[in-house]
Amino acid sequence: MTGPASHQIERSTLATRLGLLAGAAVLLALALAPAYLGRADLRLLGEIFLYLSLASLWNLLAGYAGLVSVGQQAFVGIGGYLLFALTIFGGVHPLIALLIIFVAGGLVSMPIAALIFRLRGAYFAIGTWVVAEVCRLGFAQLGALGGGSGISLPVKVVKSIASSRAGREAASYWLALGVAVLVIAIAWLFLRSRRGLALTAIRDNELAAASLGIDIWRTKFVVYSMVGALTTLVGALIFLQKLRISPDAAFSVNDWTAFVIFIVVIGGIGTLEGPIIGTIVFFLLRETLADLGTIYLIVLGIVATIVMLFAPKGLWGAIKHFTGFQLFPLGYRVRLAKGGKQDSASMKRDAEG
Amino acid sequence: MTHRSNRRQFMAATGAVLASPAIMGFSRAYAKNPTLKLGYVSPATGPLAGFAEADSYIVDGIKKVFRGGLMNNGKSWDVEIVVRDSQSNPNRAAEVASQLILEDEVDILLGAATPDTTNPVADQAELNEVPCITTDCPWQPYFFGRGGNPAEGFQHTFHFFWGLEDVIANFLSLWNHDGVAKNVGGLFPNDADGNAWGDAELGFPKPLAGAGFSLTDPGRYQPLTDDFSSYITAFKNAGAEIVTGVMIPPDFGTFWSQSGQQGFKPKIVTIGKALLFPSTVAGLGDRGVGLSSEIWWSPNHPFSSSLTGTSARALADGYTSATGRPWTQPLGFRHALFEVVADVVGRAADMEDPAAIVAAIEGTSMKTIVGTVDWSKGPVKNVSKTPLVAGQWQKSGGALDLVITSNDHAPEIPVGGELALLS
Amino acid sequence: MDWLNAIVQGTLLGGLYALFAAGLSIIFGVMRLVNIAHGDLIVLAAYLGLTITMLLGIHPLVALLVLVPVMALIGYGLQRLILNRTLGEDILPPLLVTFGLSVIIQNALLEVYTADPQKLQAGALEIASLNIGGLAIGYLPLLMFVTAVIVIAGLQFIFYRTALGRAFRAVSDNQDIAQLMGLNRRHIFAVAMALSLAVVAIAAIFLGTRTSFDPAVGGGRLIFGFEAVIIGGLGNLWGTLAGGIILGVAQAIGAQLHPGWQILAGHIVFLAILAVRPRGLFPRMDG
Amino acid sequence: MADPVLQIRSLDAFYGDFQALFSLDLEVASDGVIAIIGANGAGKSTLMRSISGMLQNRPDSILYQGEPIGGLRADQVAGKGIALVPEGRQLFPSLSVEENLIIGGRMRRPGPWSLAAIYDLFPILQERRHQASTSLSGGQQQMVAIGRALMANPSLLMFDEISLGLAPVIIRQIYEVLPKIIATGMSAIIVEQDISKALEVSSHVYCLQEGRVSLSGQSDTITREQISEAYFGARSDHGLA
Repeated sequence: MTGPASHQIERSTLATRLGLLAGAAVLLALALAPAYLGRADLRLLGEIFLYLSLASLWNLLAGYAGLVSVGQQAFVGIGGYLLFALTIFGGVHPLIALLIIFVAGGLVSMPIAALIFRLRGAYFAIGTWVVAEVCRLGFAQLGALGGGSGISLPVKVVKSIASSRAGREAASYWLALGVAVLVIAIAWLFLRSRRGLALTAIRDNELAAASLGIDIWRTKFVVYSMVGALTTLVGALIFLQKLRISPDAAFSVNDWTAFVIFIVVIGGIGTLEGPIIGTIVFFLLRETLADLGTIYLIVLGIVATIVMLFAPKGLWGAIKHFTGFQLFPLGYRVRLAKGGKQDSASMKRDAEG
Repeated sequence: MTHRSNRRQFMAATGAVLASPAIMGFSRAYAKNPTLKLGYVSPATGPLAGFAEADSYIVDGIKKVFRGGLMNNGKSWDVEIVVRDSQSNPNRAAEVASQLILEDEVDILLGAATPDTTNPVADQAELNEVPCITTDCPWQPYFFGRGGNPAEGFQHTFHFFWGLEDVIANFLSLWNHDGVAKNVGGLFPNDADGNAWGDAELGFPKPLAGAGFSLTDPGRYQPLTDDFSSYITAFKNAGAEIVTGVMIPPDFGTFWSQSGQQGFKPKIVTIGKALLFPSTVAGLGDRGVGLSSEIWWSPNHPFSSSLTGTSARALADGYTSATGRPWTQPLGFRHALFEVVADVVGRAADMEDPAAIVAAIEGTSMKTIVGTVDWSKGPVKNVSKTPLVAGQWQKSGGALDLVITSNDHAPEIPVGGELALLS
Repeated sequence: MDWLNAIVQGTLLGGLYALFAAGLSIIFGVMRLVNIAHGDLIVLAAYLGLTITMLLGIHPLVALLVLVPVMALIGYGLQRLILNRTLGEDILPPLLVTFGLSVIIQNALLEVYTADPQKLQAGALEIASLNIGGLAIGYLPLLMFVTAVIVIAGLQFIFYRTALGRAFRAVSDNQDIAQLMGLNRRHIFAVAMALSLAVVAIAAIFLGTRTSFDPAVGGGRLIFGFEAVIIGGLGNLWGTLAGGIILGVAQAIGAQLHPGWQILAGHIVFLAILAVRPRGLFPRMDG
Repeated sequence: MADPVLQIRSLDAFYGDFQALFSLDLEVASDGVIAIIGANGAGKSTLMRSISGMLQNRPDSILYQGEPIGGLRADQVAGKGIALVPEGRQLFPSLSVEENLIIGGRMRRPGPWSLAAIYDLFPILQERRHQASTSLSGGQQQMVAIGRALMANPSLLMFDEISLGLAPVIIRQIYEVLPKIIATGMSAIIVEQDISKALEVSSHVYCLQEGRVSLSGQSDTITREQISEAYFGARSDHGLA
């Protein structure tokens, strides 16, 4: 049973490799979408990608690092406002502004982390929310950015991205697609890295992880700042589409956190695939029911509640439970050489922990 | 040449028709009559829902009127109205506006009720080059709030309502009352309306000073504040006898009961927005009687509909008998919005061309149930003003009624009584 | 004088915040439940209170006799049917489910009661005031403050002097071992939620008498409640009252400096306190 | 022989998908004392959790006074007169010493044990009764834990690893009072790592290994070799210390 020749350790199964192949094909098809999809569909897909990014980022934070934040709208809003400030007052080209915003988001998240990492569990959640409220009220005091009234992005700023409307729409679509791919790729690579492994160890057992010499604070800090930077970038893209920003819209806990939590939980928290499924379900619901007004929101609340109560690992958790399939291989499976007993369960360290 | 035909040709050519949800709109080319698609965004749910409470009554009525189609250049156009809820959320307003433009491919975008709806809707229309008409938001927060430049204006977006200068003028004539010191306390929140009303250049401060009133304005408070003691103290110290502002109902409720508790007794209280709806004022009980407000529209307005000939009184009565609810001011403006659309369709040179529709909107000059709408006479480009009066909530025979007490700036609207002081 | 007035009014406002927070404090202390729907439950109770006053033609304060038991019953049912299933090590399930509840309650209220702002009529009580050395103190805020003190004292008594309170603390300390004492934690939790919503009923009547409300105003007040609980420290109801007063006074002082800083000042004081004392000022239990 | 107070019949216990006990049989005679020994992970704590209702199983796999209780919740089991002194004492930190005792007696079952009787048995607790339970020494905390269980006036009292982490002198004191307590009329299950202590106070001993009973017999006749074998499995050649 021992000895190097009798088994090999691998991450992927055949199904996973096929899945990745299919994923690559889908990605290619999505990248070429501006060539064959209409404006409305592009716009909707763009919005879907941005929500997918927010959901994946929140999932990284809560599902992997155990940092349940209800204040991610702070970063979305800061991203949006920075975009407006840089392009309107700084005269910066929007695409360059995005790079600056990404860096700025990381920088802003660090002092916030230093403050709120002193809090645990529910205190942490409430603390993040208060920080976001402080941002909302703070930006409401900035008269130059419209104060509480809000401010519109001049059409000429939008037009500086591309001169033709089709070009703008394609650019805006690719930006959204790009950031979604970037977020998912970063999350995947990160979780496969040393720090990512440490993160999973922390989630599974903080005490044990500490005894293994993992610096918990530092690991969480890195995740929080990374997620902060990316969320800020996503926020800038969101308001590049909305064209108008006001404190209540920018720092809306419902739009940028509650719905995102719904998405992640419905899809399956703690998996990379969950947010994708959740985003699809969320938009299916929205596109079919949103005209019903209050009824739509009631249905959304009920669906999220039911999933949490009866399928706490979400839809993807249920799919994985029945099929064992995973799209993004994170776990190791031990495959024994022929004649060996097939026993992957004991050594599998899959994403579910 | 429109984006729509562009896309259609392209899709037909590539055979990607089936892949697109827009297939529903595609059938139009084959229909007997062409269809005009109107998209309408309003806050049906959420904190602003009061502004949209009459919407479904109006839209249902308008659909009946439009059933026979609208004539354009001798051709009858079917009209389809797509209503979307902004959920009182500017994010959502922008989203549904863009959906209406891109997905439903509406020909004209309409929007109403407060800057939180009109501005994101108009912004989306301007960027996507779709004709857009909005109402029910003073024009300054609409125009300057969107970064408008009076010299240039906007290309595709139009608005009709009154402006701050009208509300100021009306309030001033309301306040020119014997036995009331010309000493005003201002309550302006840090939101689009409050910042516009309190703006040093465009808002209340300058005209008030010009008319010999002194204004105590401690600053912009955050909406949904739980304590107005600092304001009350400042007003008391300044000896204010008049209070004004533009508030949401919960904030005014807090301020008004704290005023009572802390012994602040102004003689006139004239507040925008919070006192529009009868239900809000009724909720204040006896403390609601005698409060005053701007009046954009009432059943006593001597106007009638260009579409149906219905008088203001008949429109309000129809609403009350159909829903059992008292009339509200947005009622007239919702109706007028569709009056303008019908008028524009009648005059547009080419309904397939957004530029022609825009030209027709620019050329509008008509009498509606809320007064004259004429974009050539606006204070700035893209804005047309409707008449404004002011009045007071008075009790007559046990029922609260909003009585017009000042018509200095729109004499065609008759006054119904005199302003009574609160104390 | 202006400053003194600001502090007095801020303290009285703190009473309202403490009433919002007391219900949260109970369930947070007993079962670490972060109830995002708390604010919406207050608004629900205000609407029920309105319906009761309209139907029976009684004063809002008298309506409490009906409203308190009704809300307690709702609380018991809510906990046993839904929230008990979410409790465990992870704070996310209760957070999400109460988020969902918040959305459901808000929109259901909109369906039933429309968006019209409503207000409870308390007659002359609303504006009557007491004059102490030039300071006008309204009877209503005073009554609110005194009620908050009585409610907090009552809860503190229940928590630390009665068999029910022992059961609360035992379950809070260690659910498994408490079960071994014959305590059914599902029942204990439901009783805690019933108590919490009984306090919500009281808070709702004062909120609804104080100013007008509509289905959307709940969420905005929620965060002050959480802040008061956390400032005060887990398991300490007097701490919750202190937390409410600290917030109220911070807001009043902020407003005196500049109206725009009113709410901001409360949040900043909260963050400052947590930066120095991450468990709050007077914790009596471990999180 | 009188009917047994507790009968366990082919008990399978699971944590999710993981099976911790396999078809386990066990019996406690009325007024009998049994000891359960076994290595870490053998399933002793799972057995305690199963009997006390903290872990739920097939109802008829555990019969208490002839009644199936395997499917009951812990609070229901407690109501029937089964009490547990949990491993690691697990006092309620926010309750005072006396409150810890009182809450143990909240079922109000009739019997000899009351606050006064507990203070009689452990006088030091009376002195410390208003202190926070966490301020006591380990031995005193164990006294509170035992007192808390006794306050329920149980018919079956279970001790889970009561000597774990305590000084030898304290362990000796506790084992001195144990027979006195049991003599007031109850059956007992003692889970213990210290085999000689376990054999000393019990009449019957069960040894668990990997979730199964590997040995059972009279405490006074069983041999060290048998235990050693039952502890480590058949192939073991280790002796016991």
